[in-house]
Amino acid sequence: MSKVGVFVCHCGENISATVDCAKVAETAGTYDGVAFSVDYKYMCSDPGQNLIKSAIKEKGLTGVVVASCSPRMHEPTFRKACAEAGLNPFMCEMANLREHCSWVHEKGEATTDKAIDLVRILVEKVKYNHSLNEIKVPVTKTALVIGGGIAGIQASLDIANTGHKVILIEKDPSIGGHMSQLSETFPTLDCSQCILTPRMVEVAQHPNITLYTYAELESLEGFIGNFKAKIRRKSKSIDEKLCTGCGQCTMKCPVKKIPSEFNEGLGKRTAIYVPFPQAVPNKPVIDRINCTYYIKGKCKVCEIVCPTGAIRFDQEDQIMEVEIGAIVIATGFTVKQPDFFPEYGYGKYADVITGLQFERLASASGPTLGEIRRPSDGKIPEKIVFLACAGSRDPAKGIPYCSKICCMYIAKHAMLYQHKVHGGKSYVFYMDIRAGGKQYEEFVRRAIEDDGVNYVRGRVSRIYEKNGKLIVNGVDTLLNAMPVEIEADMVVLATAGVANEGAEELAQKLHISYDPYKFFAEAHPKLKPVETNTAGIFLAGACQAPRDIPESVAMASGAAVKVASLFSKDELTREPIIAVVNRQAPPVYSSCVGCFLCVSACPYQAIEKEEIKNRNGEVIKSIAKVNPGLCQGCGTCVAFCRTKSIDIQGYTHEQMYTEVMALLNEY
Amino acid sequence: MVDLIKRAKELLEASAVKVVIGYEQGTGNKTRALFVEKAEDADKLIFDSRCVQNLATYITKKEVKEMGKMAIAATLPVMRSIIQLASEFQVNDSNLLVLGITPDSKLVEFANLVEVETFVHQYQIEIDERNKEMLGKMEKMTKAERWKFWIDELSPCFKCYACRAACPMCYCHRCTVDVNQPQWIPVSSNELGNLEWHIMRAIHLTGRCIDCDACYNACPLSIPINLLTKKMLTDAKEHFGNYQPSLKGEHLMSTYKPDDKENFIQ
Amino acid sequence: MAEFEPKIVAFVCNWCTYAGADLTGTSRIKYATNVRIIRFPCTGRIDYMLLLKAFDEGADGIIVSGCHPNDCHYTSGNFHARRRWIMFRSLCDFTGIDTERIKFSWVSAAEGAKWADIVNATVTSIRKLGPYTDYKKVAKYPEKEVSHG
Amino acid sequence: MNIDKRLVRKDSLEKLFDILKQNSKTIYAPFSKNGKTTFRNAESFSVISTGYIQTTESSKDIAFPRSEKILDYSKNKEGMSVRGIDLKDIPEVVLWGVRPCDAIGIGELSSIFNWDYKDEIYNNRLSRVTVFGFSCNKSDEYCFCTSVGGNPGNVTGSDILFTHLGEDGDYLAEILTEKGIAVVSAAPDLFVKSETPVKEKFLAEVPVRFNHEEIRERLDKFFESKEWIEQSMKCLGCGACAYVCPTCACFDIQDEAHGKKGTRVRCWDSCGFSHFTLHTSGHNPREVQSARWRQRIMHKFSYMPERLSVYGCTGCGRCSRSCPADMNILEHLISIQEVTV
Repeated sequence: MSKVGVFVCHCGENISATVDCAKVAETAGTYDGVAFSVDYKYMCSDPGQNLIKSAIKEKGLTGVVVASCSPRMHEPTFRKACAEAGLNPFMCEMANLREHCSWVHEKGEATTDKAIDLVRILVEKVKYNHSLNEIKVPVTKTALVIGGGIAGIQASLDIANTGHKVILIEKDPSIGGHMSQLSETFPTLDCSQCILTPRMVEVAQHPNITLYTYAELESLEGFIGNFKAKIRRKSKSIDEKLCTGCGQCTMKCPVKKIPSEFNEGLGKRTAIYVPFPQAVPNKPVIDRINCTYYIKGKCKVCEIVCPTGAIRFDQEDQIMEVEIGAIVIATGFTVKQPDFFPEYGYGKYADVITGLQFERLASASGPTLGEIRRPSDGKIPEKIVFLACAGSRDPAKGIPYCSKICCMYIAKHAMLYQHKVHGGKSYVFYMDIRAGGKQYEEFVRRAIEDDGVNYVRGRVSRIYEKNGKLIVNGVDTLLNAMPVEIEADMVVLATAGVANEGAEELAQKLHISYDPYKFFAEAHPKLKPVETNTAGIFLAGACQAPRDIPESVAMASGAAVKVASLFSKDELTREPIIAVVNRQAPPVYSSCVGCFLCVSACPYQAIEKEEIKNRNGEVIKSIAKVNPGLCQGCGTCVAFCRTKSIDIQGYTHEQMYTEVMALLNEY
Repeated sequence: MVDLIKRAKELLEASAVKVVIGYEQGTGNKTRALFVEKAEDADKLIFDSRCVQNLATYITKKEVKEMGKMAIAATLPVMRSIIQLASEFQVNDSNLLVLGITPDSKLVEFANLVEVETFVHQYQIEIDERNKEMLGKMEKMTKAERWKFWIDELSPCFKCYACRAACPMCYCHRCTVDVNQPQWIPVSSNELGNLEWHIMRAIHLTGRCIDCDACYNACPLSIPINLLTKKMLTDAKEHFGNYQPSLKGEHLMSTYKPDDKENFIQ
Repeated sequence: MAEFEPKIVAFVCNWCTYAGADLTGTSRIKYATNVRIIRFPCTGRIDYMLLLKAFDEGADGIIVSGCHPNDCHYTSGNFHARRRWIMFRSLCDFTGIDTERIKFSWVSAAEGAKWADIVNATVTSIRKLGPYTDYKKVAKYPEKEVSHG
Repeated sequence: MNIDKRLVRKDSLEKLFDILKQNSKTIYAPFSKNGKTTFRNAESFSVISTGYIQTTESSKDIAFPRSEKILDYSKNKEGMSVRGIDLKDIPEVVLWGVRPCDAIGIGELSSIFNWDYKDEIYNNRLSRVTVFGFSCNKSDEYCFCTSVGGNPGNVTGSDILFTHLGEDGDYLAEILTEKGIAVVSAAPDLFVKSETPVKEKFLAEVPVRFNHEEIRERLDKFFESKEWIEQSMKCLGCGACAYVCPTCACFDIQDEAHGKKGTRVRCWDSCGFSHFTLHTSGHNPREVQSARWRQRIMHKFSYMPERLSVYGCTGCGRCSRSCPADMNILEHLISIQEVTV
């Protein structure tokens, strides 16, 4: 006979404000097999947990139902409390009275009735719970880091420095990411490349890091500690071992007019190219879409000039399989591109540019060698306008969120402009200045007060060209929405930071979730900011939401610690919520008839064939068997099995059936 | 079927198989299964249009399997069943030899199940006109009429499970209806339990049923339960495209396509 | 007479809809009290027999909900579920079971508001349909009946 | 004993039906659907099926329903409260159109339900049934009543036995019991006292095919015979034979629980099912179909005569007609008689 304890939490007043907790506890106390029932202010507090622990010991409880918040919140807390009192943690269930009841309904009888029902469901379920033991699985102590921007670099270095192996893949020919494109960084105005390049080199030289550039994740199988990744190493069309990076090929390549990605289209590159001088690795790749040889079948100038014979026109993509134990995703973000702002004339007027393009103009390694010159005629702009929130915080554009980094980089841009163009006039149109962060507000004040940047609080409705000037029409909301018109020479849009194209596809490959904006979803917004919902996969940097450099680096280090702690043990324990095939005494052995249709239904290839043999070694019966290391506990096989021979621990047939019965009947 | 008798004798005399499963004249005007173990008994084998019982049902029976290697006189529906059973690992070339009977009553022997599959795939599974018409008629009924139709039809069902016993695909040793922890379907026969049992049966046969009508023919009360499986077959074809039993094991209901179409999920 | 309060059972997956319903709570969006959630690891785990059981035991309506296509925590559980739902729903319809009483939906962990909408819409529509007496009538042995007819 | 014989005009049957209905009797009569004939609550005379050789299902359902509630229970603070069915609620029923091989089965069934424990519910149901037997004037190759002690005009088990006197003829009514007399007194005008013809010449001819006493004796030594395997090889293991049989009485007791309330139900079961004898341990004393088939024959032709002094077979032939695999009991009994042990 079950002895169930029911613990109804008030959650301060979060639950008790709308639910009659005492009545819930009292009603639960009348059910068969409920040995103890109580309500309490804060069940998750120490005294609350002690209440549970002492009841387990004193009443000899065989099952516990905590009626409080979502199990997604506190299930581990209460399971741990049960375990500490000697009860198997899987004998603890939670009824979600807060998120699913008290917070979503008004105070009243119906709400309390619902709470009673929710408790009863779990009381009846827990009677069918079984003690379960955690599953131990080995850990492959190699991490895969996807993305070689600052977040990926930092994560790789941190993990590698704890003594574990790292495989870093980057889809572009060089690591460095967006940070390598930046001129100076806020709020210190130190040169971005000066602080980044040493890290890039360190990655390339680190004995624990294997770097694959021009490589992308093809597919992923397995689970925490035991992933198998297929990596596509895109053909670079060169033999990297032979290439010395001398640069002959890039100098002689006849195709010279390809817009440079690194320079955001403001500069040109060749078809065989190194993205930027400090690239790591500093070896070229052939851009097959633009290369004459691949288009017309002849040219091969690079092959002719290459002193080491490193060009390989027939090189194919390679798929390699690696075994890894954890993954850090650091794929970064992108900025909203053309035709998103028809009213601002981006793409139509050469001198309306994005913030990232301005970075290139301001960068000493950029197309203008650091001089601020407008793209159309190379003149130095005398009047420049910066538009904050170009796309961001604009629900009509589908981006209601704040891109977070723009306020700061606009202040930086304006400041850099003022430093470089003496006598120039700069204007910033903004909605609010969001400068939360160490020395950030001071930085913005400096731009306004020391460098004389004109901040106009208001939005710009339209930009058009007139007599070689860009007419910026806006309002100043601090002056009673007075119309403002500025004849500018150049306009910089602080375009919204958005998720990469293909982020969704990558998330699906990785089996992780993503938010409505396709940024990858963290497991918990506050307490698990670098974890994903898939164990063993972590997030770093702007793939999760727009982030600035210090945040990305902090996240990367955080993710690295998560990986390192995972790798600190040889085995890790997993929740035993997995499928099992029933076994019975001979001559039945199992009700499984061995049709193996479950094999094709399983998303994890976790079902195998087991042959039951007699003493002479003859096969009596073939039945399905679940590999506990591979099974993730989705239960797809369970609902599919015709003979109900597979069951899933924690969500068994009897448990789910009982929940339905308990919900609709009196007990 | 002189050819069949001759071949059965040869196989038994050569000990190539231990038993030949075919039809014999039964009582009334019925035909029935015959298990020939001795060559001299092969003369009892017959084949004509009355031979519609799906003999594939027997090849998963413990008692029959234990006789040794089987040869089976298999009409098209029987061959389809065999392919489906093979894809579910219930029979294989080592324990079964198929003596096919073509739709125009010719004997054709297959070296292996792959050949049987190729043969079977020449023909589409088509629902007969009478039942097609019935399905059309039912589609035009209101929901309430359909509910009444099925409660009326199924309430006489006394759960003798002849439908299950006659179906070659119902080879499970423990059917869900026999599971009592929990009791998914009431043991007793009542209107609702009967409906649930037949719904469950139809679901379990979706993508596996080859429309042989064995269930309907077996029902002592002639309840048109085959309409349920016919409906599933029709709808499955409509939603997921034509399918045939296949040794490749691409099972309709244990696989999916990311672009499966529906119009009811919000 | 008091308004008919339908009993509605929701079968939801742990990762999307359950979390979505959590978000509804966190966002303090109010909705009708008629729905009780039963948590499953994945929509792939949801057994159609349980849906029939729910009607059997007196539910007036059912909500089945999980992750959007491609968003399944287990990659493909919802795809499997979808295929089963297509066939199950068509069979229900064929046998005259009121499919209007089974609402299938995709609600992600980010769609707290959608969850509230689904619940409210279902409650409203089931209220209009009234109690599911057709099913209940045949669900149990009639009180007085002692002979089979 | 002198049987009261009356004549019922061919058009009086409908009047009799109506009078019984007016006296608020429930009438179960043969009803045809999907080409099969079963007993159903007949609302009007016109729905009653005629011309059937035998109904698909036997009429045992009237006293031994395929599923019946035995009691309701509910758990409460004090423990358990149980409410049995109220036997007074059992309706008075007329069972119309029963063939003699079915009527005789009622006695065989009753002997099982009164063997040691007197089954109150069964007996109460039966006591409220008036059996209108109808002699057979047609038979088919599945019939063998005469081989098991019956005949097409056998009066045993009927309260009134009607015999149709020729295609368009009147009916001979043999008033056999108190219940029969009660029917006559309810409609005395319809039962005409007159010279009655010999019914035998209107009855179907059913040849005797085997000697049931001999079968019984042979079965004593037949238990280990290979014949069982031979016979049962084509058996599919369904329960059709048992469920249409007038004398099969196996049942299962099930508690259908709904929270703290529940219903205890008695429902038919069949020895043909592989799970019938399956133990919890996994052991099955009747592991193969031949053992289950043997049980069916032994029970009817050996165990029942031994323990209850009645045979468990009335020769109605239903099981053979209904068998999806053409397991013909007559054929098998004959071969048991003929085969050398």
